[in-house]
Amino acid sequence: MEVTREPASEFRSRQLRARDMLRGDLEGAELERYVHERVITTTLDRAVSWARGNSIMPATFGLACCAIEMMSMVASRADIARFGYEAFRATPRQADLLILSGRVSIKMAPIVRRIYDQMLEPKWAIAMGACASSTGVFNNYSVVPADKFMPVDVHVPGCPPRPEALVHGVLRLRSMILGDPKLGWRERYGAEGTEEVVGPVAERESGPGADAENVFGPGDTAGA
Amino acid sequence: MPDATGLELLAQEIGKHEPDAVLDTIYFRERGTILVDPAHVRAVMDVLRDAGYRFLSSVHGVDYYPDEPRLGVLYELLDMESLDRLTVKLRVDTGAPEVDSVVDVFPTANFQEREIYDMFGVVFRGHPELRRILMPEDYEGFPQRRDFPVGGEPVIFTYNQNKVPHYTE
Amino acid sequence: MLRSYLPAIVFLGLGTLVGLAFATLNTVLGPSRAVKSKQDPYECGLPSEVQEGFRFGISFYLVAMLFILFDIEVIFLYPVAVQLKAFGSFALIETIVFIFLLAVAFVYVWRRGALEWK
Amino acid sequence: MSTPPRIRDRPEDIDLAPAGQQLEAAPEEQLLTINFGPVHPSTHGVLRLLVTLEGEVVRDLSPIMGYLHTGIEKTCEDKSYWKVIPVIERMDYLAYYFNAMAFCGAVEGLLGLEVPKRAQYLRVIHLELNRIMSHMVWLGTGGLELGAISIFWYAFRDKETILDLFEMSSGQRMHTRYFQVGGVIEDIPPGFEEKVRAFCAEMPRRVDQIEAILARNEIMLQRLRHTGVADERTLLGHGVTGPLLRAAGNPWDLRKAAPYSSYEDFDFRIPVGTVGDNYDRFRVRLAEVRESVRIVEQALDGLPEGPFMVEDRKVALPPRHELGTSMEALIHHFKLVTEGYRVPPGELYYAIEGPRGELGCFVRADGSGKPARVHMRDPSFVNLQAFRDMVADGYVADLIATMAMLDPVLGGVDR
Repeated sequence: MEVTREPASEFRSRQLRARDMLRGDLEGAELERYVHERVITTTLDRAVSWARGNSIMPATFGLACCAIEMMSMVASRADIARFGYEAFRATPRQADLLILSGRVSIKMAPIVRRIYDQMLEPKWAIAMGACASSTGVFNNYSVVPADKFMPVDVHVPGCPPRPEALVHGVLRLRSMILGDPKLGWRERYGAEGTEEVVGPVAERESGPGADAENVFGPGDTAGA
Repeated sequence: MPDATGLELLAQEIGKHEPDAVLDTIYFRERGTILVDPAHVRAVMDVLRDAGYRFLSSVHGVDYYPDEPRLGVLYELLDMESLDRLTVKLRVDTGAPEVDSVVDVFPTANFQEREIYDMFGVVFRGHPELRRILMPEDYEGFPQRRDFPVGGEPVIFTYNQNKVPHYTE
Repeated sequence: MLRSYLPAIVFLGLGTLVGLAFATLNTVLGPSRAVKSKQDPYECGLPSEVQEGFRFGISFYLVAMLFILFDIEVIFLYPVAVQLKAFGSFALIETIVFIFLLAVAFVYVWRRGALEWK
Repeated sequence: MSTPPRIRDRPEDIDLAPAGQQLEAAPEEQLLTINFGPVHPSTHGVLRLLVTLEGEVVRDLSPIMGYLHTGIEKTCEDKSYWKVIPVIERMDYLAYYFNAMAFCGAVEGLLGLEVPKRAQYLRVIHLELNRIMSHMVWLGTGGLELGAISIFWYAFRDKETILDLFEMSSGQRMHTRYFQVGGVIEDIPPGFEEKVRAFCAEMPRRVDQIEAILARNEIMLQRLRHTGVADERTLLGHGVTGPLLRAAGNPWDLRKAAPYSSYEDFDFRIPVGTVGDNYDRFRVRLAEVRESVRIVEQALDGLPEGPFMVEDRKVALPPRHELGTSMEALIHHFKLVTEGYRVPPGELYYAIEGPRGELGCFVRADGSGKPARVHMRDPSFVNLQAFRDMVADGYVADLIATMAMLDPVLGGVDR
């Protein structure tokens, strides 16, 4: 999902037109087009996703060292309140962003998945740090990367990533929400039809996930 | 730290109470270690506790993989008055990893013995609730033994791994 | 006669309208997918074993009752406090009697030990 | 069907006892066993407490851990000695310099290395700054639990200054891998001393500010005094060390009892509490921050000149400029970089004073380039055993206050 960025020239011309409009010397068809551009084109969807993108409530979900950097992201220096994200909710019912800050062990993975399921739609997930994105420094029997058990929208690299890096990750998520307001994560990742259908591959009907067969045999990853 | 002679005196004193408890004494880097027969560890702990080592700072397990008996349990004792540290070591075989628990003498050993059971499989007789503490309750195998694979993800960086069969073997 | 009540009715209408809007807007705009684990009660990430018919202790109800009792008392004081000068000294005496009556109730509750948590 | 007996008529049914006793006589109330689970704002990470409640009173509690078990000790057995340090630092993620110091101390003991004086002083400066940072994070999150939300911003403001100092001296904010077996990696850059002195001049005023806000605060006094009390005997029985034990009156501090890394050159006092309740723990930690500032100042004043790394080429990388000229330096460099140094067989337990108590590192070397066993004796893991005695028969609110003052770091507990 590529974030489209406006060419600089077009941005410059918009600025000039806004200045003319403010000075009041924009009339006739020019003024008509200007108003049309501003007011009419915002569909309800874009307005709602604008509101949703700017007021995401992360769930307090500190796992390990990245949680300390997540806390200093909320603190005064790299302040996330500038973008409306500082209301950390304790219960998954009121949160719509799950920041996986730290290493997820095999004992914790089912709990993280249950928290993610108990969050209300629309919900997003950020895998913060190398341990959540891949197993990072600890490639051993007890650490599970986040993508193995839940859909992750933004991976923030670093061990632990600086608070500014996490703020950048959150802003990329915001521009993603503004740009593509598809809400369910299955629509976002073309995973319709992969609802937990138990049974061998042949029975599943030909959805996008139908041909996904598990590369690792049972016991291949030795407990990962 | 008990110097070499102090260590020998301590070993003899234990010998008086428990005749064949002390198997060996090692003095390495100004640090004394007493190798104890697993059957007598409870009694030796009582003797050392009366001798002033009233604080047990750490209990940890070691897997001496190549040489038998394989599993070792180490008790780090500390005498707060005379600032002495002493290590009591015992070696147990994986066939019958049975040791008496010292929880009633030193309550601090509760969680640490559970961790040794969880990671090495040494069963502590008399422990109030000997179950797994760090791994999930239904996990098979003792992860920190030397023959347990480190595990982890076989990292594959090709995007068409299911098209090229047997890539992962 | 109706004219003088118009502001109150409009205010009531607007109030219910905004209230209803907040209640229904979520279900209208937001997507809803009933996943099984979303229905479960949230107990810090674990499946909760608390049975349905769990009876809370009596002390909770006791504290709740006392709170309601003295909270309503304060609510009655607000209209008086707002228009004290208009009512004059009559309202002052009336309020003192009102507070005294409830003070008697408070002392009774206090002496019976219902304020200490069991 | 006989008419039911009229309750009012029988005198024994009317009970005039004060309401308080009546409740006692109430039938055995239903005990609620509930998970104070891994995902809870006040458990400082992923600690799960299985709490049995009777109304508001905590009857029984059993901590369940392992939700952050990362198999660090198993991973260390698979790494060569100098690669173990980054893995070990991520264990107790609030005291990363202490983890590295414990491991380096153990390996230096096995190798019989003598760390140069300047390296010891640099280590002391970074250890004490890290202790202040760890106490500031405890203060910030502990304040959140007790409702003092704004304390979080006060405490994290000072934490950011310390992380800037770490970034200046070692290149990264957390898990800096600044300590190395035999000394430190890099000498401190010019200008670092002035910044640390400025911080040391400012920090006592910040602690005064925090104490002015919290120490006399009525809510804080109500929540912390005489709650979570634990006497010295049970604490010693449970193996508790650190600020919890010192708050109960026992001045046991490894920096004074068994001075390591030239702590004997500095004079500092050990704050000790009297009652052993949460308020004592709170004041002991704040006083420790002041003492650490004094240590850092003395260490800066007495910072000796000389090498920051041991001269022994078997362990220390030779400086870059020597590689061009001398053949031995090139061979040493090659040996160290490809395979790392080998430690003669032996076992050693090396204990230092971490921010939460005695942090010990047991290293067993089997002569190869990789440690055969690394075990970290973590203070939080042991201190959690005394948690049940502190909160039994107390209120749930005191459970949260005691957990805030216990300051467990789950990375160290689950290793």
